[in-house]
Amino acid sequence: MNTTRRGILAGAALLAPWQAMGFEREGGRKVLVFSGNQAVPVLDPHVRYDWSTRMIQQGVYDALLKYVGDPPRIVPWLAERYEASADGLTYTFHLAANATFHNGDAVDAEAVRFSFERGLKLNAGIAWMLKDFLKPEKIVAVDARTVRFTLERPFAPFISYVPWWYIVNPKQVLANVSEGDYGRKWLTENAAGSGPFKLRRFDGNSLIHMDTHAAYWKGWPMGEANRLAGAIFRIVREAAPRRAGLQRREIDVITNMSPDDMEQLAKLPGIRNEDHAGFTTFGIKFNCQTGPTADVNLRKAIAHAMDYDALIAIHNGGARLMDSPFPPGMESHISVPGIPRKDLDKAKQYLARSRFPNGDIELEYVHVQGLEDPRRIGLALLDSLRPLNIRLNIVGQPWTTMVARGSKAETAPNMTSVYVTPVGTDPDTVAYQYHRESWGLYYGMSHYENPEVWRMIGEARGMVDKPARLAMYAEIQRRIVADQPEIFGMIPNRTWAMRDYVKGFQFSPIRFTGEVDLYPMWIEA
Amino acid sequence: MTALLRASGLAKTYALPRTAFQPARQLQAVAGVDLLLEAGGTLGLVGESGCGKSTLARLLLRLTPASAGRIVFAGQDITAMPEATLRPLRRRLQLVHQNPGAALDPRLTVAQAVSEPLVIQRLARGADLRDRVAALLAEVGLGAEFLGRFPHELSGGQKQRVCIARALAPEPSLLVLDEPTSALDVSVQAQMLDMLAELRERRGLAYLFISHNLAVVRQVCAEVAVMYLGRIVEQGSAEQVFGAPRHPYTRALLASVPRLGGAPPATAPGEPPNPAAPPPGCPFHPRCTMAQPACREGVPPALVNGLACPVSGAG
Amino acid sequence: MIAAYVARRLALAGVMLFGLVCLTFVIANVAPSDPAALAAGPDAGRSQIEQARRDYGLDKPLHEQFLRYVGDLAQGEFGRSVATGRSVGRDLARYFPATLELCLVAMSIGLVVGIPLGMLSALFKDRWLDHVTRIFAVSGIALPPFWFGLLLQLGFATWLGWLPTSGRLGVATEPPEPITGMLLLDSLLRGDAALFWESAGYIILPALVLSLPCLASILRVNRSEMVECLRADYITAARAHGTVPWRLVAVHALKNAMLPTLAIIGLRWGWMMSSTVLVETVFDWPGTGLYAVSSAIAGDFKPVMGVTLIVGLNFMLANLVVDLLYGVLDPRLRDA
Amino acid sequence: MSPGSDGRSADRRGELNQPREALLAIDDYRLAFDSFDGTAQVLDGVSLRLAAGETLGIVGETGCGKSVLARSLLRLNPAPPARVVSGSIRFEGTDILTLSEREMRRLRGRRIAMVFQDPVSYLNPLLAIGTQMEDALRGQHQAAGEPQPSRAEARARAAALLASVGLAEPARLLDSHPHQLSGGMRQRVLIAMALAGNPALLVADEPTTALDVTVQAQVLALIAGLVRDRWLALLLISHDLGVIAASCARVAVMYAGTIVEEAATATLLREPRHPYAQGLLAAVPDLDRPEHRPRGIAGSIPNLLRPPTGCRFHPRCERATERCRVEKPLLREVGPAHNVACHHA
Amino acid sequence: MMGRRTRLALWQLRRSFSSMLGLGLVAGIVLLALLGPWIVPYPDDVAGAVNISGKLKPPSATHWFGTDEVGNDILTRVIIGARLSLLVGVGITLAAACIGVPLGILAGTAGGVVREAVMRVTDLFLSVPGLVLAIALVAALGPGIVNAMVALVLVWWPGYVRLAEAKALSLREEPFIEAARVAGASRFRILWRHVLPNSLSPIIVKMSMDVGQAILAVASLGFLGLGAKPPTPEWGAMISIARGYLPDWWWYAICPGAFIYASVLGFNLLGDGLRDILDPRSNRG
Repeated sequence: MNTTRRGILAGAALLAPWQAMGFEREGGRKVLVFSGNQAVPVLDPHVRYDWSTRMIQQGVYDALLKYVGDPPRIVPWLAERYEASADGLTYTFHLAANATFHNGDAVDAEAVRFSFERGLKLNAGIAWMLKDFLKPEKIVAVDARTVRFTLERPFAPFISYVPWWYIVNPKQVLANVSEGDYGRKWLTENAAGSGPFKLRRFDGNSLIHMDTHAAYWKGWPMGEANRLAGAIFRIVREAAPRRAGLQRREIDVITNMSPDDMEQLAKLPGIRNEDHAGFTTFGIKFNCQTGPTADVNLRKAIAHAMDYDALIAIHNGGARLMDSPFPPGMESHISVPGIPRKDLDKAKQYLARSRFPNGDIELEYVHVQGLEDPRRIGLALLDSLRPLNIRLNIVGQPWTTMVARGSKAETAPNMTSVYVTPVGTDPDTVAYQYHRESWGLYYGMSHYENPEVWRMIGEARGMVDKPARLAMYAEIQRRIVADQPEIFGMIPNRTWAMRDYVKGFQFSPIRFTGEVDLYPMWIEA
Repeated sequence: MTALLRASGLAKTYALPRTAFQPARQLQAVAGVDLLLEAGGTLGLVGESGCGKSTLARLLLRLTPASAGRIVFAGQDITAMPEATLRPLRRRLQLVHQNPGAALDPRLTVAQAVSEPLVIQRLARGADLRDRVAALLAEVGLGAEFLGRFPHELSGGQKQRVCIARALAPEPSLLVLDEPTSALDVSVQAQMLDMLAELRERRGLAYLFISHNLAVVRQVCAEVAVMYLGRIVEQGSAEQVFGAPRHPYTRALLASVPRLGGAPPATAPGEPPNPAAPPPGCPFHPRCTMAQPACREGVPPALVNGLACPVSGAG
Repeated sequence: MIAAYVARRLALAGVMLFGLVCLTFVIANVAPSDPAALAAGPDAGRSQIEQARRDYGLDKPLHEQFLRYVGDLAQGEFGRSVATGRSVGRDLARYFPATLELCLVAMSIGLVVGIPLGMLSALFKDRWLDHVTRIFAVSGIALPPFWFGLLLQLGFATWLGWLPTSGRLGVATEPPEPITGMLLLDSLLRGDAALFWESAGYIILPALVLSLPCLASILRVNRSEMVECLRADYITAARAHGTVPWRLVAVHALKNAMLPTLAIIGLRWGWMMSSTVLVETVFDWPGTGLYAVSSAIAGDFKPVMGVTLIVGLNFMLANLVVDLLYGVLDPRLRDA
Repeated sequence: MSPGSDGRSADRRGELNQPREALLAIDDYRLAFDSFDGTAQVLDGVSLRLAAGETLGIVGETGCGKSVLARSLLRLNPAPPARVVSGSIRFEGTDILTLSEREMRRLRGRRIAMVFQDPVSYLNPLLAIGTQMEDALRGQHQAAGEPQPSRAEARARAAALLASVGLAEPARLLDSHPHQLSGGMRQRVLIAMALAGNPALLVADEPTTALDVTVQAQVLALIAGLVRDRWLALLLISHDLGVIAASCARVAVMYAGTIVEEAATATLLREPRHPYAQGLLAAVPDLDRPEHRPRGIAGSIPNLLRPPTGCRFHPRCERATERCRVEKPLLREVGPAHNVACHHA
Repeated sequence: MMGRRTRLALWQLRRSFSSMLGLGLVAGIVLLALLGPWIVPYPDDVAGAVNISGKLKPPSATHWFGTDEVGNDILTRVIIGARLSLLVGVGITLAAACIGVPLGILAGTAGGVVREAVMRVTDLFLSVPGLVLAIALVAALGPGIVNAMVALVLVWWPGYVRLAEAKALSLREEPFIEAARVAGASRFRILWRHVLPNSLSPIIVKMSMDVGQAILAVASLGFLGLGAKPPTPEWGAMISIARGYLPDWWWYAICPGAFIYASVLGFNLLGDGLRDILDPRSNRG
């Protein structure tokens, strides 16, 4: 039975309990309440990831390495250290001696091997990261604390993906296999990890309650005295109640608030906003193969007509314009000179050179249904295109429909607005979106065609020589911008609002939109 | 005289709707009725409510299909005749309803209502149609000012006159009058009876006159059939049936009618049974003072020489 | 007799449900969408998408998918959501009690307020009480529930702070392990008064918004039926015989007026289940309505089909119950 | 303005008074119904006397106001649209038009009872016969300020009442619902309910119209027996002269809201004086004399929104003169206890 | 000279406060819809002019109901929204009636297999949670006002089948229909000349109420993000967006909602009044 608030509730029926209460307590320790809008339907770390899911996964599981900080760094975690062979094919990880799963089992090499094997064989969620380069049988538990991975061919981004491969306890998983599902069913709502938090209650659609693991092998950075009792992730779909909860101190941290909300929250006492540039890019992908936008001049005309200031204004200033296909902060990012900015004259010049010198066409702009910012950006684009005599048909569609349409150049919309968050810090993560192999996937909806760029992308991902690789990526960025397969939009800031007694918040742009690392957080009061 | 309408073994069984609380049941509304009506003849059908006389009328008019039996009208078997073939015959077989208020479409004017049969049967059009409608109205005693009126602007008697005019329009040879005066006041009823008599004389119509009012039937009809629980129990000339009733039911019926200045009516015991659950044997036996043990079982007695009562007939 | 009737009605409901299955299946498959892409996740490559397609049986021809779906349904399985990979049946088991609780409370409000108000309105026909009540009744049907809900949130939660904005329980309260899944009932079963009051506080606003159209319908029908019944001959007769006025109204007339009211209650029950879609969205109520909307918007149709079936079944059962209640109320239906 | 307005009719009232103390005395009762189309003068100066134990029939055609008059005695006409224009209805000496609803309830059922036309619609279809009877019985006691009998007592009395109207197995009947009863039984139940409070006056509004002729005879016999045994005053409303002839010693003929003739039944049947009464009698077909051709009355009943001036019958009357058009004839005695409202009678 | 019926109808309408209120509201909405483009203060804001700097302004003399999230005048968009709502409401109702009424009359008069088939399909659609089905359909077809209308018509027509069937069934028993049969009228003639005209009153009453309900339903879909595409001004969609700006910018949600309420209320009250006049015995929730 939980907690202080209920006691008060019993006394005052309706009026009292929603007044200011202060944070949750459990015994002498505090419980951090975090609230966002997105559910956690499947906790299985090898099946699914998105910001909310991964936040919980990061809480209950550990990986060999971990991303921290801004700019993101990869630090040792379950693995104390690793070595890569000079040919870039073999990676050897040495595990920490004291790491244990929540049930006391040691985190050994076999657990690591099993987890990678499971991730690859399930072929879902994270599998795409390594699937083409790593075969399950090439993962070897050399001894209890050493694991060796042998890649099929050199793959530079390998290390940048390892932090997302969480290690599960094979004993627990195998004990809960049903119908040869690799424990998939069981892990949907249960955890078998070694992370700083233990799962206490999982109701992926409303509430996830985790307890801190007092005996966490890595210890607690805020010191045992300040360690939380646990953390609660509350799913509150609407912004208003999230905000109200924060104001009433029922919730300690909220995310997924509109820029306007954030502006209002900033004015309130006792509340602090965290506002950081992330890696998520917003772009409007042109269909480069079919329809009017197959004409590069039209694409350039549109890109020069776009009101980029509006992108920033919509976010109340909480965004940066992209100056390259790569987000700033990513290795090898350069600021590409001549990336389009609003310039109506130029736009008209390009238009004049296109197949539609007088405009008079209607283009379709598709965004994911229910997303507010892309809709508003669509409106801004619609307004921007009016001088070119181009009409815009703004359509919100379900993800499934949008992806289905984008899978073929014939059906892909003229323009599709897409947010892309790179999963790793390696430039290949972004560059590969422009490769032929990405055609038809949501980030490849532009069906961008440039064999030379494809060749360079393919070559760069296997390069071991770092400076050469960086130069290659600089060139790739320049060439992509020149082809204008999309309107390079902006990078919205990631925002959280929290009570000012919340301490230990660490931002890392590599994490997803609302995702935070709960491990270092605590409450000071 | 020739038989205009002949029905033999006519029967109608309704299936009562099944509900949550009841099994499906059947209701025998008309059972084995034989009828004969000659051209220009008048047959009265009397009986209490629920005895099946209105159902019988609907059967004869082919407004509802018969469950058994045959109907021959003007020499043609119409029992199962397709509606399209029947249509031309319909003009010779018309109906006047009990409730004139409901028998007129509230949205049609008098002229429209009266002209409908003529239009349908393609008997008249244009000016001819107008003339004939006016003439028909005149025949039932309504002036041309009624042509444009709607039913709700008419009195009960006027509505019934319109209904009669409408029924006369296709120049029928048989008029089925289903309680034509029961919704009318007695002073209006008298006018209506007068008019019906006059029309019959002038047009040589045959009447099947259905009524629960014995005095009215006696006024109008030469032949009378008495119905009880779906069967004809007595049939004969009006003089014979009213003057020397033979069936115990007919007697009870006649004795029950209150007379002006006479003694209070005599009472027969009991009430007509539920047609869905008729008693075995003679349907009248539970109320009959003459009932013998034999009356209480077996099939209902058949109509022999216009009488369906072996006991009373024998005695 | 009743058992046979119920059995027949249930069989009919079965046929209707099959029709519903066909209908929803057609709707779910008219769109040019690719559920496998959703199932595989945003960053998945082709191989993962194909894997997901096989996992979910989406690679099979449509008629085979349909047969499989029907077969699953026969075993009580509603398939899996492509967005979450979870069993729709289990999701429904979790969400439906919340919706049912909301609807039951809303219906109770509708009955408790609607019937007496309808009676009063009929008694004071064409007086100010009647006019106010009638405008109120029409408003109940005319108020957009999503808007009215927002207004109530604004007024009672944000400005006055008397009631919580949304959700089913406070963020700090851990929902108890479900017994029936209906919090009010569960808390009573457990004897947990604090939980009861808390969940009551959360259910008030959504139930109120949901109940309004239903309340209004009940009120309107009850009013006009009462007006008719109070005019009926048997009321005149009972008055002439000296029956006490309150019994005349509250028993003699009301019992007759309840028959059509019952019919509208049955209809409104079905309608209410449908409009939970809006109310649950506004109040973030974790029930089938919200589940259906969020799934539909994501292009995830198995949950939508599941909700449609459950709600349709519920509606059919409600109609059956209404028909049986008719029999209880009306002796004419019981025997000949 | 009709010349037969209040002042003069008041003068005449004295002549009308019967020597016997009247149980019911209606004087110049006028009732109007207000509607969109205007005001209908439904009852236009009705005056009647009824002594205890006396039987009076009121005969008239559709819309003549006879049912409205019957309901007035229990104040059952819904108001609005009904509106009393003038006159009084004195029952046992008190003018019931001045009583409060509460006082009126004391009369209903206990002193004045009513039997209605269509026994189907006048019984509540959803309530058991017993419940309806008990409610009536208890209600009567409550209105009188007496302690209410218990349900069981009320039930016992209800059973006795049912038995008294010739219904077998009263206990079982109490548990049945109206639809399980035949038409005749229903009417008997309604009569039993009317008798529940031991009334002095029984108002029967077309009590047999909805019944078959064989059942009608039974019900008429029952009413006649009750009137005799309980010394009830009976006001029987019917359109059927035959029914009235079988039940009532005296008869009043109504036409368009007025009483045009009043006499002993035998007298009226033998020598009706008012042209309308004569017409009515001539219109009735006689079962025993088929050679007698019924004659109708020309024209139709007047629209009471715009009633004819003077004598309301004058547009249909063969004997009408200019005087009939202008002056409303008042009831005057033309023989012993025989009153006629006609200038020419 | 008007007939008595017409005068009676007008009298009844005038006498009833609520009917007059309904008439007034409907007239107001229709007027706004007709005159919209000429009377709105900021006609440019209808087609999606973006003025981010002027966004989310509170009500003022220049913007009576404030501005929205891209700086458009809310009042302007709400007034123009009346056209769409009215058009859609009337369109859905007409389409549903055009499908439902003939089917219902057919089912009511035909009987037998035809009736069974029509009524079973109708029952099927009636037992479907209407809004859920519409949402599924729009989600499948893609949002847009036409798809929303198609979806709503699909869930709306069965109501008319039910009504028309019930009416036709009761009319079938009417003596005047029998009289037409006796006259030899064909089935079609009976349907067209007698059944249909006599069924119209309750249908008209239902339609007048349904216009309001259809407006509400479209707004509901709009609210769920399944209605008109931006920048088309649609009330439900506006509230949906406005919801994201509660509670600080609360006026944004008030105005479109009030208009939905007013128009639905108007059509319902008018329908109520019409029912009292045309179809006094009927009774619908």
